[in-house]
This record gives sequence, C-alpha cells and structure tokens, in this order.
Amino acid sequence: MKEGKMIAMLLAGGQGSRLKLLTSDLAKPAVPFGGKYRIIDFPLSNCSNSNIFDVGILTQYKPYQLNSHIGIGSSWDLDRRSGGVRILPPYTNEKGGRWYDGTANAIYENLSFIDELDPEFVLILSGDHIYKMDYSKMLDFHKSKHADVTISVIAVPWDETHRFGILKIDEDSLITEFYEKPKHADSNLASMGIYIFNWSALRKYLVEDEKDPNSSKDFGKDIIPKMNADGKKMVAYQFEGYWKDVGTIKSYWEANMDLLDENNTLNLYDRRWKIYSKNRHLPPHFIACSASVSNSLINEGCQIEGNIKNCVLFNEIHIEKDALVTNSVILSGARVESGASVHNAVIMENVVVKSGTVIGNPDSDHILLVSQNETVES
Amino acid sequence: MKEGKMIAMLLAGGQGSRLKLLTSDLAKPAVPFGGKYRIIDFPLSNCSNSNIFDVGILTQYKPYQLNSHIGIGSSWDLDRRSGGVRILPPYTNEKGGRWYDGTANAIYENLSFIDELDPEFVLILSGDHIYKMDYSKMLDFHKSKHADVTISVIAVPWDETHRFGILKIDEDSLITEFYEKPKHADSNLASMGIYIFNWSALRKYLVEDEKDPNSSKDFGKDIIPKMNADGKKMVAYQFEGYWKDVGTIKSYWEANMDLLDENNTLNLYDRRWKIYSKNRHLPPHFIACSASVSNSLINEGCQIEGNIKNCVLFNEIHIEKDALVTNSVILSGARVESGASVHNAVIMENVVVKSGTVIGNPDSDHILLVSQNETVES
Amino acid sequence: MKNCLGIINLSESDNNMNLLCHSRPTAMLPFAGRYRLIDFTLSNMVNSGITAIGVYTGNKVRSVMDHLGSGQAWDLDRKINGMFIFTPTYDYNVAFAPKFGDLRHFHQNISFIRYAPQENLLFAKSYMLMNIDYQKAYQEFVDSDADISMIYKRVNDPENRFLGCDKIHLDENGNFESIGTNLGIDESFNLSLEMYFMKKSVYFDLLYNAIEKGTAHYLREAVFSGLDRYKVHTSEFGGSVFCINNVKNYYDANMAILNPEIASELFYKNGLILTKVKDEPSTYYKPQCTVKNAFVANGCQIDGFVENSIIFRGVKIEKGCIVRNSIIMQKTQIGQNAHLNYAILDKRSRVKEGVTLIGDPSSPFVGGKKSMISREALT
Amino acid sequence: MKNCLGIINLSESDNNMNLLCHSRPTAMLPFAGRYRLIDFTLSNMVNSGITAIGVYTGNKVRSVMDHLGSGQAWDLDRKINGMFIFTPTYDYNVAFAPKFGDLRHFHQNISFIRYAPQENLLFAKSYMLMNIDYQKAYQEFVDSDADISMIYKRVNDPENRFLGCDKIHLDENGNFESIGTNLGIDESFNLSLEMYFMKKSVYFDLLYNAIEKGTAHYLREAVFSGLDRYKVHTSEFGGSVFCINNVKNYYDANMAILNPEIASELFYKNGLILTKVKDEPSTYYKPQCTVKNAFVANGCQIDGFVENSIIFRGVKIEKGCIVRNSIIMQKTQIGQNAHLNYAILDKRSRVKEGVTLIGDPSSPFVGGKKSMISREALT
Repeated sequence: MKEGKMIAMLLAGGQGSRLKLLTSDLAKPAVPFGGKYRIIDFPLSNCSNSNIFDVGILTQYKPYQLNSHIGIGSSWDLDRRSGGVRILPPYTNEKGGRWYDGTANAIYENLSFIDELDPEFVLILSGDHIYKMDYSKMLDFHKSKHADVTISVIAVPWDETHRFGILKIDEDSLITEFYEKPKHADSNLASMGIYIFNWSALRKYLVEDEKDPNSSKDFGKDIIPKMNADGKKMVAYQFEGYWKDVGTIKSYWEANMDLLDENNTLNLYDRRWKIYSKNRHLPPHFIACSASVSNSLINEGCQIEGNIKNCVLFNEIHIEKDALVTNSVILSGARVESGASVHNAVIMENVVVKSGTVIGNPDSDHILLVSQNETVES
Repeated sequence: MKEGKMIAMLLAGGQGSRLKLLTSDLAKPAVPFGGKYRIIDFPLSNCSNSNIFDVGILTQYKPYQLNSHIGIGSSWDLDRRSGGVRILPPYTNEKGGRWYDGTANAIYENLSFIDELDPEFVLILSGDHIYKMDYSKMLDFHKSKHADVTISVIAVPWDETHRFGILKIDEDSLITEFYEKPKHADSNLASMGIYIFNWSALRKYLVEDEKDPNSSKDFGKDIIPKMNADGKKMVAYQFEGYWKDVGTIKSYWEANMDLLDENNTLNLYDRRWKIYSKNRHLPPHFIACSASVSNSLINEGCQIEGNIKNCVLFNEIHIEKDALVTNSVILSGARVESGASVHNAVIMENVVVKSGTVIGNPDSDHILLVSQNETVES
Repeated sequence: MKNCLGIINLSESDNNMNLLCHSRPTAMLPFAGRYRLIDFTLSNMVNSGITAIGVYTGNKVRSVMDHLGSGQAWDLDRKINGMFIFTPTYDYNVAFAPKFGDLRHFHQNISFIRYAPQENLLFAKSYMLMNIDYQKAYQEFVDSDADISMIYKRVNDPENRFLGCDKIHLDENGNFESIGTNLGIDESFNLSLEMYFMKKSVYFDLLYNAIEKGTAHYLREAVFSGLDRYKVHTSEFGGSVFCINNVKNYYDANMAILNPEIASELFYKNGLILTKVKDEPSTYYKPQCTVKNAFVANGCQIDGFVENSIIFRGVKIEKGCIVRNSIIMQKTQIGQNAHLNYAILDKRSRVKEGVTLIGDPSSPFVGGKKSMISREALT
Repeated sequence: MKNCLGIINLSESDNNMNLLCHSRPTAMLPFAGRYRLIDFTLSNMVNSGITAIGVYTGNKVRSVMDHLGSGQAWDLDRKINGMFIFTPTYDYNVAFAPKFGDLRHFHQNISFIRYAPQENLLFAKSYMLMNIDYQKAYQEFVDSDADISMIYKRVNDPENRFLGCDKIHLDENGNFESIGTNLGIDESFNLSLEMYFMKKSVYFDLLYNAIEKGTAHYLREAVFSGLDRYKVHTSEFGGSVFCINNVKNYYDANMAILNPEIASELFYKNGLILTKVKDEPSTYYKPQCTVKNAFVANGCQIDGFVENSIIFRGVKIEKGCIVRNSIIMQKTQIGQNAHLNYAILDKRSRVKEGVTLIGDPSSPFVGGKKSMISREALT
C-alpha cells in the first residue's frame, strides 16, 4: 500500500433522463455547462487542483462524446506517465461480458485497477454536480478523524430536505443517522455523494456485497448502511460553497443563470482554482456595432450583431442584427436570425431560430428546451 | 470526407486460447514478444511509421493489461491533439448493452467513431501477427488500382496452404477466387487479415450485413464474399518480408528464436522503422565475470551470472551462477537459480526455476511452457 | 506534404517595433486577442499537412521557449518528426553573434536538415501574416520540377504598407525575371511573401557557396545571388496579407480583423489557427457595459465602454472607462474612469483610475509589458 | 513534499572535464549506459514527491533543451506545476555573462520563485551523484523550524576524491558549527552534498543582501556569508555519493556500478532513475562474443571481447575487438580488431579497424563527440 495515496473513482455512467433531449445522445456528465464546460469538467478539475492524479472514470451509457471530450486527459493535466485518467468501461472475461450493475458493482468490477495503483484511500465521485472543492482538505479531515468513511455534506434549505439523503451528526462530526429523502427531517445536512473510504475496508465490503443476492450494489443503499451496522467509524465533512445538482431542465437553466450574478460563489475567474475543459482553438468573439450586450457570458467564436441580456452563450453562436435574446442558455453553433426573439430558454446545439420566430415568454417562469426538431416545456 | 485520409481499426479482442497459459490473464495482442515488446506493438508501430495517426483499437476480452500497456499511446507517438489512439470497448445505449459479435459487427458498433474522423479509407488490422509493413505503400497500391478493397497477401509454403485463407489472383492482381483453408490449393497466396476499404463502400456493407440474421458478421466470411458477389473491385497486395502468426506455443517460440538469426528479415535494429513499446525506465543489464553469453537477446535490468545460449531474455531476469539456459524464451522477472538448467522452453513471468531443477531436453523438439504452477508441453 | 520540411527562422529585424519587441522577437508579438504571429506560420504549415518543422529561435530564447514549449498546441510534440527547436549554440552566441547572419546559424545545425527524411524545404517568415494553404503552391513546385519556388501576392499598395519588402518581376509569360526591393515607385506590384520552397540539394549548394565564397550572410541574400543558376518557379497567393514590420502596420493589422470578412479569412479559411491553451472562462459582460465593434477574447470582465478595439485574454475594464481604437493585451487592467484612445498596452499592464492615454492612428501610444501607469507617475 | 520547490542550477564548473564538457554542462554528462547526471537529480526529486522543479540552464542551452524537452520523461510536462526551464535572458547572456555568478541569474527570474505556491526551496547540484529520498531530510527541516538545512555525508576519503568540496563542521552535540573547503587534511569528515533546504523568506533575504551589498556573486557564497544570522540544521545521508568534478572521478564513478551492490543502490533504492526514452531493441550478443563484467544498455550489437566496461545504448562492437576498462558512449562503433583499454569514447564516435587506444586508470584516453579515429589519422 502506498501510504497516504488517494485515487479517485468517478461514476460517469448516468443517463440523466430527466434532462430529456440534453442527454439523448450523451451521458449526463457530458452535458455542456457554463458557456464552455461539460459537467464532468468540475470534478475532474477539482481532482487536478487537489493534487489527485489517478482518476478512474466508470462509463457505460453512450460514452462516445464523453470519451472524445476526455481524450487522454491533457486538458486537466491528467495525461500522466503513470496513473493519470483512465476510462473504465465494462469488459468480458472467460465467463462472458458483465455490465455494471449499481455504483458499488462498478467499483467492484475494477478491483484489479485499484489494486494495481495500491492506494490507502479511495475517493468516490459522481459526474453530476457543479461545485469547486478541495478534496485534499476533505482527506486531511478524514485522516484527522481516523475515520473509515467520510461523507461530504452540505446544508440545504429546510424545505428541500425531502429531495436529498439527509445525515444527522453529533458534535464530533460522527454520523448518527441516515434518512433517504425524509418527509420530515431534523437535520438539513445532505449527502453530496462524495465519499472517502479507507481502501482496505471498502475492498472487503465490496467483495462481500457482491455475493449478497439481495443487494442492489449501491453505495448509499448497501455499502454505507452495512459499514454503519458493523460499527465502522463514519464522519461527515461539511462543505461550504456553491454546489448544485443539475438534475432537471429547470435546475440546469438556473445553475447557468447563477453565473450571471457578479457575486456568485462559484467564481470561475479564480486563477488558483481553474476549471479546465477541452480546448477548441477558436478565435475570440466579435461584438458588432449594431449589438447590445448586457449581463452575459460569451465564449469564443461567437458573432453578436443583435441584442442579448442575461444570457450564457457557448461557442460559435451567431446572433443576427435585430434579434433579441434574454434569460437564455444558447449551446454551441446555434443561430438566432434577424428579428427572432428568445426568452427563458435553453437552445440546443446547432439550432437555427428562424427570422420572425418568438420563443418563450419573458414574463413566464417556464423554461423551454429547444432542439432542432422539438420544443419541450419544463 | 477528408480526401486521401486513412484511419486504422485494430481488432484486439481475441482470446488466443491456443496460447494456453500465456493468454490466461490477457488478450493475445498483449502477449510479450521479442525480449521487450507485446504483439500489438508491431501493428501500432507500423501505423505510426506509416503516418497513420488515427487508430481505433477494438477490445473486449480481458482488456486490462492491454489498456495499461497502451495508456495514452505516447509510446507509439499516437497521443495526438485530435485523433491518435482510441480504445473502443463495447458500450450501452437506451436499448441496453451490446457486446461485439464478430469482426464486422465490432466495426459496425463504432460507425459513429469512424464517421466523426471522416476518412476516405479504412485499414482493418488484427493484433495477432509479427511483421513490419508500410501501410502507406499498400494504400498507394489500392489507389493506383482504383480498388474498392485491397487485401494484403503473402506467399506461404505450399505444404502450409491448408492453414490459411488462400486467394487466387490474375495478372492485374484482381482477386478471382477465395478458398478458406483448402485441402488442395492452386495458389499459395495467403490473406494476412489486413484490408483497405473505401469507407463509403464498407459502411454500406456493414449496415446491410448487420440486418442479415444469417450472417456471422465476419470480414472474411461475410463482408468480403458479399462485396465480391456484387462485383466490387478487389485486389491483392503482395507483401514480401517477415510475417508470422504466433497462434501456438510452438510458433510463438519459433518466432522468438527467429530473432537470433543474424540475417533475420524482421531486423529490429533498423532505425528507419523502429518498433515502439512501453518503456519501463530500467537500468542496463549486467553480465558478471562468471557469465557466458552467446547468440542471445538480453533486455534491461537483467543480471546474468550463469550461462545462456540461444535465448531471448525479457527484463529483470536473474540467471544465477552455474545455471544453464539454452534455446529458451524467458519472460520478465523470472529467476533461474544456481545449478538449474532450462532447454527448449518458454518460462513465464516471475517464475523461479529452483536450484537443481532440469527443465526440457536439449535434444527434443518439444517446447515446454512453464508457469509458476504448471508446465505444459506443446 | 509529408516530403516537405518546414523551416522558420525567428531572427527577424525588430527595430521598428518600439517597446513591443524589447524582450521578444517579432514572431512572438501578440495578435488578435489570443495569438502570436508565429501561430499563423506554424498553423499554416500544420494545417497544410507538414509534419516536421524546425524553428531557429534567434537570441531571445526565453520568450520563444515559453510560447512554443514542446509544440503541444500544434500537435508537434512528437517522437517521429514534430517540432525541432534550435537555440543558439554556445560558441555562436557568445563569440560570433554580431558578425554573421542567419546562414551561420543554419550551417551550425546543418545535420538536422541533412538527416531529415524530407527531400524538400519550405522556408517561411512569421512577420508576413496570412492564412494560407501551402498544398497548391507545393504541388506546383513539385510538378514544375523547379529548384526554388517563391510565393508572391499581387498587391495594390497606395499607402506604402509594403515599403522595403521584396518585389518580384515576372516577364510577359508570367515567368520569373528578377527580385528587388520595393521603394514604393509602383502602386501595384508582386510582393514576395518571403516563402521559398527549395530542393534540399539546392539549399546545400546555396549554403556552401555563400559561406565558402563569403558572398552572403543571410539566406535571403544567398537565394538572390543564386537565382541565375537555378530554375525558379513562382506561385500566386490570392488571400489577404499583412506585413508586420513596424508599429503602424502592427496596429492596422489588428484593427483589420474588426472586419468580419477578414477575420473569417484569417481565422478559418484554410484551417483554425492553433495557439497555446490558457483555460480562461468565457468573458463576462457586466450589466452596465457598452461594447461596440470589438474583438474580445475569453476571460475578460468588462464594465466600461469599449469601441473599435481588440481585447486580449483576461483583461479587466472597470466601470466608467472609455476604451476606443485600442489594443489591450493579456491580463492588463484598466482602472475606473480611465480614458484610452489609439493606445497599445502590452501584457499585464495596469492603468490606474482616471488616467488618460491618447495616441494617434499613425503613431499609437505604446505601453510596455507590465508597465504601471498612474496619474502620479505621469505628472 | 508538495510544499517544496526544487531548484537545479546547471552553471557548474566544468574545467576539469576535458573534451567531455565541450558542448554540454556537467549535468548532461552521459552516465552508466543510459543516463545523464541530471537524471539522478531530477528523479530523486520526483521520486520524493516534489512536483515543481525549476531548472536554470546556464549558457549551454542546446544540450540541456535536447535532453529535458518538455520534461515528459520525468512526468513533469504539466499545466499545474511541473518543470520550469530558465534559459538565460537576452540581456544577461550577451552583456553581463562574465561579470556575475548564478545569483544574477536567480535574481532575473525572481518572480518564478516568488509566485510559486510552495513555501520551501530545495537547491541541488547535479555533479553530486546519488539515489536519495529527500523526504526524511525535508521532514527534519520542517520539524526543526530551521531557516536552512544542509545535507551531508560522513566520508572516509583517503584517496582525496572530494578535494575542494565543502566540508561541514559540527560541534560535540552534532549541531552545525561552520562550513569550509576540504583541502584533504582530514581523512574523515562531513562532506556537504551541496543540497540546501531553505525557507523562501530566507532565500529572498540572502539574495537581496548579497546583490545590494555586493557581498556575493554565487548562491553558495551568499549562503555561507549568511549562516551566522540563521538557524541552520543538518541531516546526514547514509548512502553512496560520487562527486563528478573531474575526468578521473567520472571514470571511477562509472566503473563503480560494475559492483552489483552499488548498481542496485543507485538504480533502485529510492525509486527508478528516469531518463529520455530511446526505443532501442534488446542487445544482441553474437555467437562468438565474450563478455565479462560489463554493464550493457539496450540496442547494442556485440561480437568482440568486452571486459570491465560500460557500454551505452546502440553501440556496435565488431569481431575481433578487445574492449577493456572502458566507457563507450551512445551509438559509437568499434571496428574489427580494434583494441581499447582505459578509454572513454564520447557519443557517435567511430573507431576504425585495427586502431589501438590505451589510456591509464588515472588518466583515461578521452575521445570527443563524433570523433572519427582511424590508423591513417593517427599516423
């Protein structure tokens, strides 16, 4: 065992079906976000910034775009001589092929990968959330508590506790109780789905759980409760800062709009904690004489001749003269033609909003998701 | 379509079961060869030396060692900003998971990968053979013949034609007939399993073949005969040089021994056509005063105190004083203790041949495969 | 073009670049919000299919190495072919620097070209800026079996932007006649783009002749003096060309990209221009900003008034600023209520609150790298 | 050791290295069949967990850049941290080169160290060769809260291998007392390995004092002159150390690795030594060769008699040759029936048929890089 070494295993197999059209061709971690990122850029950049250089990415559902986004990991400085980022899809052996069946099973199927890296600690991450977090501080906490498991938690508004897995802790941060989506909670600390395990302990439970025919092979439902029942030391690490699950179209749109608040706590401009992404080598964007731009994020290769307000624009977007776009997220390659207007919408890649079209209502709080063929209301 | 562009698809899913213990933990392309290589190093280095920089590697059977050998492809100069080497395992979509089912199906399942690269030509390779070949010359030939398919062939001894797929050609290199392992052949040109297709043509046949419930989804058995039946232009490219299928323990041993012939046509020392492999950063080897070394290949990190003759030694092998090894292939990390002797054998990784043991008979033409737990005779 | 080796020599004259070339060669001048001039030279070659490129750094090694690194941005960090960087050798640098031109440098690295597997050479300069596909000119060179081929552009130059550049004369059949220097006499002429295709054997012949006979110190001279002995071909280039050999031309070329047609040609026509990656987030336009006719790179935060300007990566323009007709380079910060017109501010400058800097279109105000400009300092 | 920045300065003296350092600094000397001295310095740091390393190249830039490249071999080609290479700046190189020591070079790149996130520094020289795990000494430095910590080795040196090196005196409690130069008076003493841990604040204090007061031109001088002001700690290293500061020591250090125990310590003890990859096949021993007591790298083809020698990558030794007690560097070819004893042949040399080259163990024959040695040339 390499003392003090921590590796990360990132569960990126999720379909994210509540994101509808956004995930019809790709896994949820590959969904574009914030003008130039994909969701998975956040945990990957966190790893790199936290000095974690061994990252296994478990893929299963439509991994093609994710694979081509990650490439050899160079964007996140994870193209390493040894270790680095490794994509871990399901595989076959003499007994035939085995798809991943539950989060814990996905890790179990890659025991040999982890054993070869021989870490003391394993960090389990998911590719579904937007946040910046220094995992090395969580590890310091884990070590200082001499815990077997540390679960990262965040305080959520009391009226939303029913949407989360809620943990109750004592004054020493020891976890005393779990509630999965409770109707009435007496704690507002929600699990962020980020775990640090001592690998030797986790390994044992994974092997045992695999043999249990009644197990759903899930960390939250099976592994954690079993370890708790055995009296393993489980502590909660309280995270403070921006954290958002972009599980629905509405929350996806909101998380993008959050970036337009000058005082947003995600702060993408912090040079000490950059979020890295694949680079496209596009030229700067051009704001024409006829344009008006206000409270918006604009990425490379855009050409803005019309009016935009409160928008997040990805790359190579063309907003023609006299077009109006407000409170919207526009994905790469889209075009809004002269005279068209778009409000409270998410416009997907390469969509052309024809001249004269009106999409959305500025006074409604419904968010529209617009693809080339259909419009979905959230 | 990018005019003139050729990409390679390398079929590396084979189990290679006739290699017995050598493939109990890894796919055949990952089998070690020639003192420092794995079989797949040959087609990969050929690609790189032939200026083919987009290589998809189709894996399925126990891909772990293969993946970790290939890494990000930097050893073969295939870690590219775009393109480069990509490992293509099976994946799931909305309809569930689909394992590769036949060589043609494996390519079919990766249509979107190829379409994105948008080549004019696709080179189909397998990871099972030892040879050095300039694929760009084969492409020149393919273009000059205005062919739809070019199959690389090699003249084999007449008494071995029954082991191969045999092609008959006319004076223009047009393929006139196919025989799969014929009892009596009137041609000795064997298919090397290397094809160049015009991608637009191949794509059509792959899509059609996929719908055919009677097809075994194999290039040799289904795609090629169907294209032939449709009158597509198929030509044979005659390769001259070293080419060996290492399908059995005996042929594996022979191919290694071939390297000890000073005039062997594979010539690993040719600086214009280097064979690349993953580098281990080991120090040079040490030949002690007590050693005698003759007609042998020795790799880094070995310590030779005993006597070796006609051997291929991989890395970090220790031959103790007064040990004798002849006509053998010794894989990495093995140790032959003082007083032991080994003849006509393949010794697997980390095997310790205990003091006083005698393995093999110098006068027999049987080859022994020795693992830590058992010895198999070929 | 796998049989063609690209050669870029960065020992270009930078006498007319004011503070901008104090610590960098011309090739490393920042351009168009996120590039350096050499990005165009390298990307043109890479996009045309050249896979091996030698770069002779000249003496300002640091700036060159910082930008080029291992060639990763151009996918030239390769084991086979890729980018070969030639810093000055020790002897040359200390003992002979002032005495010899670039031929000495080429000669000291002669084995690189000799042992390269490519049979043809393409020499290019970075101060001639364009987006060019070399494949057509290369094919012409190969088909014509010429010894040397020069690429030129037919220009109309009433404003004398190309003064002092090389000028190619063709005979009535369009064949090469001679090459000379443009003194601005003719309004229209054939501008040499200083890009030469050359057979390797011809290169060695030129080099040995020039050094042994002492007839030339620069490759350009050697080529000119050898033209009578060789079969010379010419190819015309039809696109836009900017010659960045003084501050005025540098300023004008930047401003030219505010024309979307020119921008589209320079940045997209024959392939994207590749440069070092900086991982900047998108640019944030604050609620009260006003931006018109501007070319803006990523990572900026803009709160003022910006017009007819080029804004590089990571620039901050605070509330109440007026920035017009200016070029603001990477990570520069413009404090509140500052007023800039016809200014070029180099990387990491800081303009403090309320400062006014006004230049003239023919002679813009130039602020050096990392300069700190405050009202206290100016008075 | 993520809070420690490694600093390697390659401006070492190479006056006693004969032809071997004509075009390379001492740090780039080939060693032990496949390495350069700097590989040990870099690998020690990387294997100890240091992730950011600054390398000051000195003037022989080319050789350094060729070997280090982007730092890939040491996994230091990173976006965050990694290897930072400082070539001389233009001004320094041309105008001030002879007048100032390494402090000027450090000062010109002061912002690198200032803005690095690490709080401690480790300075190391490459001519002190060993395989060391820095973690223990670093922990001692941190725990002791010292300003500077020096690593030393207790040596017994009857043969005066360490003449002129720094010598550390400790008081009876083992605390640092003073540092001086070894004139060979004592047979046993504490050899300074010229490795210093230093707090960043102490480094700046030393640097500014030395330059402003003009008290020192070299870091070593500055450290010595500041020792009375600082809390100095020392850590002992117990392993083997070779000081490569002249041809004899270079030769002896190479020969020492024929001792398997020393080889095992140098190449494996605290992690593998990383170097640039060459993709050579295994070495082929022909049927008639005889090889005894030799350390042989990959890619060689050996047909003669080789004894007590170090053979680098890609060497060819033809039939009938006798090679004893020699160091044969990369891609050198020894023709038929040549006879070598106590010889060092630099890279890519060619010894033609029948040549005899005999040196002495105290003064081996040294053949320069790419030299061609034939009987015709010798007579």
